[in-house]
Amino acid sequence: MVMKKLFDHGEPSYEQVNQDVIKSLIETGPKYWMLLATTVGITVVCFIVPWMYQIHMGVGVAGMNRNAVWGTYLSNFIFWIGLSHSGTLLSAVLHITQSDWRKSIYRSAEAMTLFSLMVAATFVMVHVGRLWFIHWSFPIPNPMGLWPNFRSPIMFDVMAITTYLTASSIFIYMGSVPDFAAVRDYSSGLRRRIYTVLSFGWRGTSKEWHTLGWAYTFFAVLVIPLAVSVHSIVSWDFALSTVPGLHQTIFAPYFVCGAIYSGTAGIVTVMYCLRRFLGFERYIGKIHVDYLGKLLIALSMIWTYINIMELFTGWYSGSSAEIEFLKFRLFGFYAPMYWEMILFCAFVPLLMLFKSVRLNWNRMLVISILINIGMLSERFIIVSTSLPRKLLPDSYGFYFPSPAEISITVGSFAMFATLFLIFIKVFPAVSIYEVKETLNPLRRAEKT
Amino acid sequence: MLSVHNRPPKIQAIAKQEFREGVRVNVSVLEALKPLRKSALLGIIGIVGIVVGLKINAAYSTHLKPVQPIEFSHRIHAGENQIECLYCHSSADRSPSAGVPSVAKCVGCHERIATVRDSAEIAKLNAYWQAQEPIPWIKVHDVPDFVHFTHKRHVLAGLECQQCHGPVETMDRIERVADLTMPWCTDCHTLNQTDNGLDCYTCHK
Amino acid sequence: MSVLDTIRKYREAGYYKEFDYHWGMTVDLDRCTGCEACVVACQAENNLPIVGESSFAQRREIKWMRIERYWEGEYPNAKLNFIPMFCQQCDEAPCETACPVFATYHNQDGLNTQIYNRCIGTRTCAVYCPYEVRYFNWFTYTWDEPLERQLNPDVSVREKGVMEKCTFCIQRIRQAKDLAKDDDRRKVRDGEVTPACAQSCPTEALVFGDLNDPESRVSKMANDPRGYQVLEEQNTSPSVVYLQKVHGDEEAI
Amino acid sequence: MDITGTFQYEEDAISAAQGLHAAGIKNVSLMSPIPMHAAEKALGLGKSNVRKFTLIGAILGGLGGFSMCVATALVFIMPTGGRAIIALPPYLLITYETTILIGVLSTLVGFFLVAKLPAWKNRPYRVEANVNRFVVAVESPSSNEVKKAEQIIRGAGALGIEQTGGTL
Repeated sequence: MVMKKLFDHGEPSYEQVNQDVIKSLIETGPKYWMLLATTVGITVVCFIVPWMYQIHMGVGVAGMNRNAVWGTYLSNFIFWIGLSHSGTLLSAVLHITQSDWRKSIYRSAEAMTLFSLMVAATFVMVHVGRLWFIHWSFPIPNPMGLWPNFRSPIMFDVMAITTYLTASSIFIYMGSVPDFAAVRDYSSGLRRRIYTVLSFGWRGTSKEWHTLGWAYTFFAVLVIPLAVSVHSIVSWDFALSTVPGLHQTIFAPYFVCGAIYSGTAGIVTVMYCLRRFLGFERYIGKIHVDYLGKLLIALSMIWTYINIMELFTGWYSGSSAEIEFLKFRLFGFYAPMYWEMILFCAFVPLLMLFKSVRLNWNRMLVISILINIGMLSERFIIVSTSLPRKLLPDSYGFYFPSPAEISITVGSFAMFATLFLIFIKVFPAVSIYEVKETLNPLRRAEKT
Repeated sequence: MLSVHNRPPKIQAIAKQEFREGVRVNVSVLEALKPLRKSALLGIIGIVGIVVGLKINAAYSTHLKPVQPIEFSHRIHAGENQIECLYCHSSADRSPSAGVPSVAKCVGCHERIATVRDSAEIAKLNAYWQAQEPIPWIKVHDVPDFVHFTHKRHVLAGLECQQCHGPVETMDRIERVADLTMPWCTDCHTLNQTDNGLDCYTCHK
Repeated sequence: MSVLDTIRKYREAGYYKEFDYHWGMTVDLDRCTGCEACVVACQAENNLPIVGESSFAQRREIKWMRIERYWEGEYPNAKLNFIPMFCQQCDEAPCETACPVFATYHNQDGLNTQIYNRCIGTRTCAVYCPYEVRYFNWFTYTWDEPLERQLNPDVSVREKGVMEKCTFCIQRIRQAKDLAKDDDRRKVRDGEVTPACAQSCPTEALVFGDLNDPESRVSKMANDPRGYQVLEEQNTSPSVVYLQKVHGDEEAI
Repeated sequence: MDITGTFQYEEDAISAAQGLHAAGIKNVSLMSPIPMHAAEKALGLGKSNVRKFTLIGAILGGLGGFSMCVATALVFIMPTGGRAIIALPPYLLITYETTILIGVLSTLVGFFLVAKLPAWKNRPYRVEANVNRFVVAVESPSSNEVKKAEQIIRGAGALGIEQTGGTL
């Protein structure tokens, strides 16, 4: 197999990998703290405060009404769940297929999975009317002796997201254990104690490596079908209803594809930040942006195809309700948003066909952000153009997000940023041992 | 260029001191947790304390056995004097609520019973009678507002009052013996194969 | 074996046919004048909150029963049709499958129940309902000073975050069954129970009763050739039958 | 007392570990900064027992998930939307998720048990092993094994040998 060059600026030494990665972890400047304080501040002001107000007053604080009982909270929930899918793709699928280029970026991709899932789970809590009874939807012993309804699509969601959250946190943690040991060896005092506990006293014996390798492969094998099932299940929340525009068999692949699409774009954004602000230029280079770009083009084409098919099915059905809904989506109030989504998700990614775009980090950053703006709108459009055009014309309505919803949406991004900023100071953001695996092996035969 | 770390590289120093000289690193997790021993112990003591405290609180709580405005004794009335439950709680077989007797009903008897007419508790009763005010009894068996419970159906079905209210005729002060939770209701409905007994709308409203 | 039998009994959509009742209603659209007396009666009977002007303008009204208006034709020859819309108590209700906590399910009387205090407010049922007759409590609504005294003690007052909907006045059905039991009757007689809307309808457009009983007034009405069900193609098999309006005589009049 | 030897090259470390095994010395561990597939082969580490944990966990999870659904449906029989009380399609979805959930959790338990982690007691270790050196360690050898072990390690081309006392 012809290997592309993994490192743009020459191969680092083993020692240098340790130092570069751990440096990003333990050397914290004032700008980091300022950034963290800002994101925490935005989270509190834009997310926590409106949420508390909403819990106090009722969900009426949001802009939803009788015709559109689902709104931005749910569309954001799907968006964040979607964003979580690429991490699994990079870490699990590419682990099984033994791609070397994934090794320097998969840790942050996994972190993205974990944190966007956390944000998504928070959105479920923001969405429900009576947060204080949300434990009734968990299969746990309770004083009523009544367990949840496992025939409900919402319960599939509860089970899938809990499983995904558990599995992906174990997945990222297990992969980091050897690196926690490396941080332990490079630190002293309290930090050494903490990392001794976090690394379980990892020494890197052959037995440990062997067991980790096997366990990691099993995690990967278990997580891949899980990830596919999670977003399929999320799509069935919609597809099992009878609402025109939601009641579609194509929804599961549509959502899974869209999820991986927006997630991969999200990874490009995160990679850009890691390169620029943590100094990982040496480890994240041309090959990554090139491959991710190609992946994005492929995904964008699948996405476009499914999107066209979705409209076609509605139109071909000839059902007056479907056609009314299509008119509203394509030419109604939210039409500009719809066409913006088509522009950003179907046409802008085609620019990446040019090598000059694909290999330029700045251009890729812009494209990846545009794709995610498009995907955010896609989720919003799915909810807000379908529900107000249901089956009875008398109940045609309209939905526009309230200030509280917009603020909580903004706050969710700050929450994600906060979690990620904490992550880069706790976890080695680039996997130390997997990067070393791609370097020249320490063998006599190849050295001399 | 904005960089989150602009301090001199600490990592070099660490590498020189601790890595180069091959300093032994402790890999034992217990060892690393040692400084936490005191706080862990305190935490365990705290949790145990809270649990024990809650138990003690529950044991001595008057929530299930409130002090009533008048020390009315069911033991004397229903036990020793064998007054029928339905004599005072007269609407139990006719209406959803069993009914609390009016002050007039109490006074009606106590006017004529010479032995107890002068006791302190009867004086309280008389005070309410004089003031023409109802006695503010504290409800012991209180089901939530969303529950539709009717005494009538249960009494007519042949249930003894004691089955839910406990041995009232032995209690000086009324105490709640059943926990009034949903399984408490549904278990009985299942056991007795009641008509639509497990339909939510039988009890919920 | 008995467990399997029990399960089998509940398998079919119309399983309650072996039970005592299958409550249903017919709506004679030819008789409906759109006076909305039923809406007001429902409001009074079931402790429906008064949401206030601004909430109403935001389409957050809570009316378990509404009169839908549909115009037919262009201006000089326009015809106005009223369709009273309330919970259709579907046998195969899409909303029931949606609830994660069993707050809504199908009971033996063929009623689509909503247990308010079990609801956690995911609002999925309202999305799944094709008739859009489920109403959400966006806030905790209160009643002004004297109004709270008219609240019905047999119906609970719902707090914020709870879904609610028409129950066919379950409290009246419960009371009728109670009285029937007092008389040592197994079944409620036809006409002994009437929901608030049917009771208040001045033209008797709404008829309520037991569809299991072929002799009941509602069964006879439901077999009328004019009968149809709203959104039949959704296969929800509603318990409400609408009787078509008869057009054609307007010019003669 | 433990003996640790540091090596620059993978082959040397592996041959040292093999030599120690051949000499019948127990408690030998070979530490490396990256997983060494050659060493795993040389030390005879075949298929890991972790897979058994995964399989058993997944099967138990699947069975448990399905029986949880069935039991829940039977405790209170609540028909919804005309669906069967024991409705296979939705229950199989739940089964799918619990299979994975319990499978992952038991793999985690399997990892800890097979790799003998967390290390509650201290074990011989050198920080170089996590950077760019290979370390062969003999944990508390008996007094007559010490010499032999040192000889084998040195013979394999160790950069340095260290004796460290006690278990601390």
